[in-house]
Amino acid sequence: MSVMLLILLLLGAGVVAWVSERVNTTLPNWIALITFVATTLWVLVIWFNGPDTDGLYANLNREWIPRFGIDLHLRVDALSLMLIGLTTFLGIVAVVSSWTETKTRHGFFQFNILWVMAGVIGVFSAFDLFLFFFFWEVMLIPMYFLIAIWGHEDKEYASMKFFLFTQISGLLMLVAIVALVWINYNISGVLTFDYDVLKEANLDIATARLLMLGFFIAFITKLPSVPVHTWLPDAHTQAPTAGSVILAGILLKTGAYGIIRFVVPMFNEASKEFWVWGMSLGVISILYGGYLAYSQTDFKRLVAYSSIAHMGFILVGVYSFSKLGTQGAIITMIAHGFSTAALFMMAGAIQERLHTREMSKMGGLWVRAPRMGAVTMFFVVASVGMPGLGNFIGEFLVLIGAFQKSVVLTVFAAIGIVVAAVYGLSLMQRSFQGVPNPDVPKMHDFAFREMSVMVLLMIALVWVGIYPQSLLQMTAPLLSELLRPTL
Amino acid sequence: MKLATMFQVGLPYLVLTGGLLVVMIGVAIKRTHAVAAVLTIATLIATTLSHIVAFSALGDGAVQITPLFKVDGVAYLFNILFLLAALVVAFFGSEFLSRRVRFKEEFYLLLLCATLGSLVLPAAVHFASLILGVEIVGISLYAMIAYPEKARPPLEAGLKYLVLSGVGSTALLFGMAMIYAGSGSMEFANSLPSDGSIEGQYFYLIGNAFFWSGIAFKLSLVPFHIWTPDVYHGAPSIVTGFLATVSKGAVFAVVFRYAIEGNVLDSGNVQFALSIIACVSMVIGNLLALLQTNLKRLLAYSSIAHMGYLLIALLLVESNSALGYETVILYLVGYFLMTLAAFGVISVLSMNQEQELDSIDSVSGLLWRQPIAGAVLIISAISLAGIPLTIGFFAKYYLFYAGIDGGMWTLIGALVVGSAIGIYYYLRIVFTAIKRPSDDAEAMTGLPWTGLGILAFLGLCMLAFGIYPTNLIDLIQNVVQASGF
Amino acid sequence: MELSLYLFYISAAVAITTAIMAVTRKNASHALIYLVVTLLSIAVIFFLLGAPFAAALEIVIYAGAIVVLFLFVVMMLNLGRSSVARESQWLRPGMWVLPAILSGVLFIVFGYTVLQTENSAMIEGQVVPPKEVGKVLFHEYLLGVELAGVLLLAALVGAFHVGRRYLEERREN
Amino acid sequence: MTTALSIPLEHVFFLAIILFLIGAFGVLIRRNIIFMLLSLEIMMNACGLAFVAAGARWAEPDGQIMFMFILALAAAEVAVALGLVVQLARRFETLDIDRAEELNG
Amino acid sequence: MHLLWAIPALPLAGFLILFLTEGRLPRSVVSSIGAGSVGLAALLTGYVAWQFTSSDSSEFVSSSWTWMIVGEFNVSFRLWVDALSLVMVSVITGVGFLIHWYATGYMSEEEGYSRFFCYMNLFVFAMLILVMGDNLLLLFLGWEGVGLCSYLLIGFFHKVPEFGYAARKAFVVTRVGDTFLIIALFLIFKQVGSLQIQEGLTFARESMPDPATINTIICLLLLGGAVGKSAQVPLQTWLPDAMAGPTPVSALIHAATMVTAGVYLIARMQDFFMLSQTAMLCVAAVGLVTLFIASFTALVQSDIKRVLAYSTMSQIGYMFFALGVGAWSAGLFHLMTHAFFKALLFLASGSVILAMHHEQNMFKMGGLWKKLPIPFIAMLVGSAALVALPLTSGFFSKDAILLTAWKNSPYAILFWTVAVIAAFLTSLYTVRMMVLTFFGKPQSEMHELKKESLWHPSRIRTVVPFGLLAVLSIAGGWMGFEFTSDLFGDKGVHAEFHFDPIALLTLGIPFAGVVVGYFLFASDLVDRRKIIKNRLSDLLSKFWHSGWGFDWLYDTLVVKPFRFIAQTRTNRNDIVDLFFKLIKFLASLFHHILSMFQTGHVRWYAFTMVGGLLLVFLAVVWI
Repeated sequence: MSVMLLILLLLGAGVVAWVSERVNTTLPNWIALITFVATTLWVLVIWFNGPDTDGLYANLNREWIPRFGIDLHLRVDALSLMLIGLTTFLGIVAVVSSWTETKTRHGFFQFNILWVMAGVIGVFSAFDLFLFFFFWEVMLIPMYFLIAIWGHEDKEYASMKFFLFTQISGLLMLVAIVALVWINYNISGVLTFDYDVLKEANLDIATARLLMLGFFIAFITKLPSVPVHTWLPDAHTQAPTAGSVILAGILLKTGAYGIIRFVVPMFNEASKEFWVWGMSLGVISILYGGYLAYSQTDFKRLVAYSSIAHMGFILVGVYSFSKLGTQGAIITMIAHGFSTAALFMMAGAIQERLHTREMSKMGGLWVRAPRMGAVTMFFVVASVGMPGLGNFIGEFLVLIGAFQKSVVLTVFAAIGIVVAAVYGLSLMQRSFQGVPNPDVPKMHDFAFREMSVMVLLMIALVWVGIYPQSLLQMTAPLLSELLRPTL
Repeated sequence: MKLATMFQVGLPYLVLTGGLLVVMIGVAIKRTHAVAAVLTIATLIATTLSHIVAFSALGDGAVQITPLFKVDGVAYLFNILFLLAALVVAFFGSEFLSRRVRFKEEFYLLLLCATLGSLVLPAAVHFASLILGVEIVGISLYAMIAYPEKARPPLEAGLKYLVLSGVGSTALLFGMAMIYAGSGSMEFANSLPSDGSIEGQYFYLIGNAFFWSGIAFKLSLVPFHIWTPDVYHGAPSIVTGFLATVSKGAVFAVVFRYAIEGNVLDSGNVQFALSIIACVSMVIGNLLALLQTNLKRLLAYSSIAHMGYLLIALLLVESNSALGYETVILYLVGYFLMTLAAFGVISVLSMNQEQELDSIDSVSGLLWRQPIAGAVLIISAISLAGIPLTIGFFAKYYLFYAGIDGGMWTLIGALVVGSAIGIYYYLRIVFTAIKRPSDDAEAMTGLPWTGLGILAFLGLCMLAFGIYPTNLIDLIQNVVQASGF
Repeated sequence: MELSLYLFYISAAVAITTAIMAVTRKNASHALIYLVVTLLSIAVIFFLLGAPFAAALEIVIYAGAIVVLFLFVVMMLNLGRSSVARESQWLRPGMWVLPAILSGVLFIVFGYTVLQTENSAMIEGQVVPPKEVGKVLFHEYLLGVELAGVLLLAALVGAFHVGRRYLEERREN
Repeated sequence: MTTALSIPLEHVFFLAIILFLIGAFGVLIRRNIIFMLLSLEIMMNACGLAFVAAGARWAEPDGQIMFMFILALAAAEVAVALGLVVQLARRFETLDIDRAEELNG
Repeated sequence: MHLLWAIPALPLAGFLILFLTEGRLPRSVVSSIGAGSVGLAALLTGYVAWQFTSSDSSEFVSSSWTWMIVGEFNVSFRLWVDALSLVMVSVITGVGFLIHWYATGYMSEEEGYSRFFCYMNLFVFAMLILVMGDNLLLLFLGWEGVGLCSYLLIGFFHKVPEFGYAARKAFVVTRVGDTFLIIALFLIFKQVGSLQIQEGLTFARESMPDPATINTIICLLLLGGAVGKSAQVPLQTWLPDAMAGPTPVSALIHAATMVTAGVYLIARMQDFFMLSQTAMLCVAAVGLVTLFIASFTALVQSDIKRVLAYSTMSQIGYMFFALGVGAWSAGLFHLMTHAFFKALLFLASGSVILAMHHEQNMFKMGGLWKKLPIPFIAMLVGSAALVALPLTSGFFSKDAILLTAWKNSPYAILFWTVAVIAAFLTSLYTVRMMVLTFFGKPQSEMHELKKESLWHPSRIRTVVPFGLLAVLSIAGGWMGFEFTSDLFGDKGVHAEFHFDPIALLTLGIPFAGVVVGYFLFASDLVDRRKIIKNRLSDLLSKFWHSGWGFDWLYDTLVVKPFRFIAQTRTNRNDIVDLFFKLIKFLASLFHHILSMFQTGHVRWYAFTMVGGLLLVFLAVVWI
């Protein structure tokens, strides 16, 4: 029940924020901020209260459309809870990062942010396939609005591309879902979209392969992985800061979540056959994403491509079919959420100050804004995979898990670590180091508002980096369920 | 069957016909727009309400009234749908007429005639009633399309529709004649050749070729789609709304009946041809709409695609007629809502204009200039694209379910491709509507509140059914089952 | 027997010829006259097929009413010599080719298909008298008749509205 | 009643389709709207002929009844059509249907 | 109760304080935190070392929290110290503290004073973790951490783009090595099922499958990691460029501690290496090749710090060589002594450089011994140790290596010869450096020295580190390598010093080098111009100067192609996107084609309908 309330709270707050625009233009910001802080605290309370005997933190199961056996089935287990926590926390980041960025329609802006988050929480907690798909699509609409209304110069192209990619791949998933349900109905005579039932559906392997592909394509598009990644750089670049933060921090994770939650457990046999493709795609993403990241001259684009590379690790981890790999993928999700959100926030802050994202127009910013420099350095180093920070844990676990499966692919993936260093440091060099660009106007450094969020993110990353066990032990009981029989 | 029951069952038709006469007499006595409008709306409401009586008289099963009609719950569902659509058209039409047209009253007569024609079709089980229903709708529409006095586009559209529809009708008629010649009966149920086998029954087959060509014209399916954009474009938006919804829906209702009772789809040939038509319609319709800049034309092209989608439901009747009916009714409910809303927006915006504001640029920044209309336009576009939170999603879901149930994988492939293209242009509408309005764009003021109110209602319906369609689905399922499918 | 068969083929030939003439004439009045001949020959065929009532209606309503309506309009619009000249300009052979080919192909396909029919059906030529037609019409097809009435009503209202504009404007000018 | 004619059904339908195609041909080649409508009438007649022939094949009155409905249909259509033609002549000052091509794309 | 955990915690605390205060503390406070934390750590190390020697246990352990447990995979934040680690810890904290102390003066006039110590403390912390971690993952944490600090400190003067480039080069090149290391970790985990170092060693000793190909691969991968970090061939190219950092950094990171991490790694994983002859040979060969190449290169450098850098490379080459031939204790011994004298050399050269107004070119110095007596003496001591003059620390360690090589290596004569030649070259370039810097005529103006300025060589914070390091450089060897030989028990080999020809030769080589060097560079007996003009020597000197062309090779083979492809226009726009652009193009093309049918002409419309009729006819009837 509590998760439904959480979603409703966000939805309601969205409406309130929209309406409150008429009273005062900063009021929506405050409402959104307070809501996210409150929800984060709420999640923490749930977290510390611990799971019930079934390992669940919340569970709600009501009929929705009995005609098709569709239920309003929201369930929060450890994995969901972690991602929900990430969502609400990044909600704070998103709101703060765009505190002064929007010049118009503040209310509607916050409305969209709150609604995206509501949708995402739905995605993370839906245990009915139809409901999952419903949320999956719903969260895109406010996201689309965020990009299309408050985006930068190329927003039409970018928002359209984003929407088309995710929608079209979503259609494939819808077909797969319906086909799965129908087949299960024909076999067992029970028409239901329930995750637990469908997981046990007795599919023959050829069907399972096809259905898995439907899910898989949708999820890797969202993840994104090469070759369906091309929406991401555009969308990230054009989105307003909050949009980029949400997009990179959370929306990409829904793809990863989908693979972990649905593709692997539901089509276990087929996925296991598929491992070499999955891992290869991951490796290609790592290398190609890293490589393209280096080619970029646009700060945000670079970070965007680096996201592709990082998400590649998730694929590698999941398709290694090992506890290590899966845990690594989960940690990567969390850590990448923190580090990339921070980098996008940084990009937004720079753009707000310099009105450009082009790194050739930056250079030597450290002198003007040492705090921003230090913070950027921290997060660049994190995303480069420095041990002691969250990303490393994820990548290491992924690689060590993958190594048991395929040495060659793991070696290639490990090369990605070198590539990460190349682009990460080049980002740092081109923006913050070097000779101060004389054309750059005076820019003010981070103040309390931005810094406080950054510090939170840093603490979070360090926490994941040095005490990942706190997360690992939560998800550990789930692994056997997620990875299914043979382990 | 007792005559009393028959009258009860046929009550909606009687009420509507009576209302038509009342309105005509009213107009004849004194030409007053308000009176005509109120009478029309009252008639439509009364007809809708009369279905309650009719439903209770009907009970389960179906009532055959002369060889021409068979009334059952499904027919009533269609009827109610058409009536509500007509009601919306009447509301919008009254605004439109009062502001932009000199002679107003005949419109209501035509609207009622057309509605009557459309009510005939869902119950029709005979070629005679089929052609009569189709033509009543058609003839009324010719005049409705060309209704405004001075503008040239409506006239052009009316003539084009008339000529081409004439060709289509003749094909339809010729096809019926050949089927009749081949099978010996014009009742749907007996329209298969007497020995039951279609092999070598060339009269029957040719007849079906002509028949379905005519139907395809009425439904504007590829390759008979080509008239659609011109007529949609030229006609007053609200008439276009009626044309796009009720006339299409009614034809669909009747061919459904024909396909089920006549077992047409037992013929692999017909099924094959229809599948091809469906695929091509989905893809070509959407492609044609892709870069279209005129909203009405865009919606016209998209309607081609939507009709193509609906053929999936039609093709399903051979194996699972109940699901096919459910699909088509739910889809039509959604399609009616979103199409009426879209054309309603154009109509409402054009109220104070000489020319219809149908270019996509004219809705630029609409959400900010006229929030209600803008929001409804956005919802309707999203719904047409089949994205959740709107009824369009459930409609599309039903199609997928139906397609998978029938194992029509090619069609599903085309549906996916078509929807994919569709998302692009629907989203273009959305994007235009949420764009920051240019500085010289004037605020939209003086728009009729009734129009906006109805728009808001339609928008809310789309959302409400998009979030909680359970009752609607249950209703449809119950009625379909009760009707014995 | 023989005679009626010949009569059928002759009427058919006449119908086809005059139909072609009607379609290709430049002068509208001439074309309408050819059309009347077509209708008359079709009426003969109706009669031969055992449908005297239909034959009568064909003459009375089609030739008698509808074509006359056409003629009215032709005269009202004053399609005189100038329009004939314009028509001859429009009707260049180049325009005929594609439609002719298309129609030809359709005919060939149709003909070929129909001739495939095994044990082809015969029209035995039983006459269905008007009385029988009337019985069925006002019994089984009663509602159809009602609907035809609505159809005509719609046409009436529509034609009235569309045509009235013309009259109104004429008055204004 | 005496039997009037004994003839293969196909022959009558050949005539019907020929008339139908002549009508269609007329619609395709004529630019003058009056001729177009005239061609449509020929097509309608073809349909009527087909119905009457089909009725005769089964020796039923239904074919003739359908012919009567077609008649009503044709009348109704012509009535509205001619009204529109008059309008066309007025607005576009021509009967050339090709001039009415403002709606395209 | 030992305070093991506090040793790394102190520098960490220093780092955190400096990081969080964002440079707002006064410089005096910064210096006391920065240097003080390391100093305290050094004291603590002494205390722990005393505890260690006086206790019976051969290991000290300090557990804290669990890092991660996934299935069988289990690592913790657990510090584990044995004698080997303790030596390393002592060197790190001891030498580290002296360099920090020195740096408080050296950096006093630079911007970012606080940032400097912040990084330095972080470095010390990471380095301590590297040597104290009980599992390979913790070692890897330190390993990467020191790499990061190296990067940060090389690029400390971030306004100069070249420094930034050098920093990135250092990071990326060592990362290549790190990748080998991490793959080695994976392999070890796969073999052993654990990343605990001790478990791994036990496994290697007891249950490594025979023919141990896997083991060889593991060793080679570990070697790869070590090679990157320790700037050995073929990943040595970053070290000379790394001299862009402030001189204390070069002293601490790129001479005394970090670059020897590779040596530590191999020594730590001794049991693995012992099983594989191939791997041992590779280690020796790598060391030898580096030693050889770097010595020649050092001979022709003009930048004083680059000379020292190449010298560092070659000395680490000695250590690798030692490990490779099984002289574990000698190698470690050399690591320690090298840390003393190389730190001293760097610090002294730093003073010189500052005095010369940031001039590093030796040809522009000259005759400085009078003006800078303290650095001169310091440098002299350091040089003596470097060339291994008897009784200096370097003598003991290097001699031990050479003798072991003679006695114990598989290709004794070849190995020994090369090593001796390199030793000779070492003397040669050291003499050249001293001559060019301190003797002869002054070539340029010196920086105006102020007695008051903090970095003045005579100030106590400069003199004390000099003095202490100088003492260590000389006396550090007296305890003999018996000290380090304890570390490995009886596993290593070491040769006793006997008066035999080989030993004498080994003893004499440095002197020969010094004498030849004197004649070559200082006296007028040899016409240097003539040698320079000789085409062959010119070519050779250019070749050597460029570090044997490795930079050029990598540049051509890797860097340039990568950049070329990366920066072409099409690729910035993502080649995969072209596919989707094509789809978009096709869709709009079809749209336009289909739109052409919508002419608005009724007759054409009717035509399409009749055509459609034909098509449907065909579809229904004939298909």
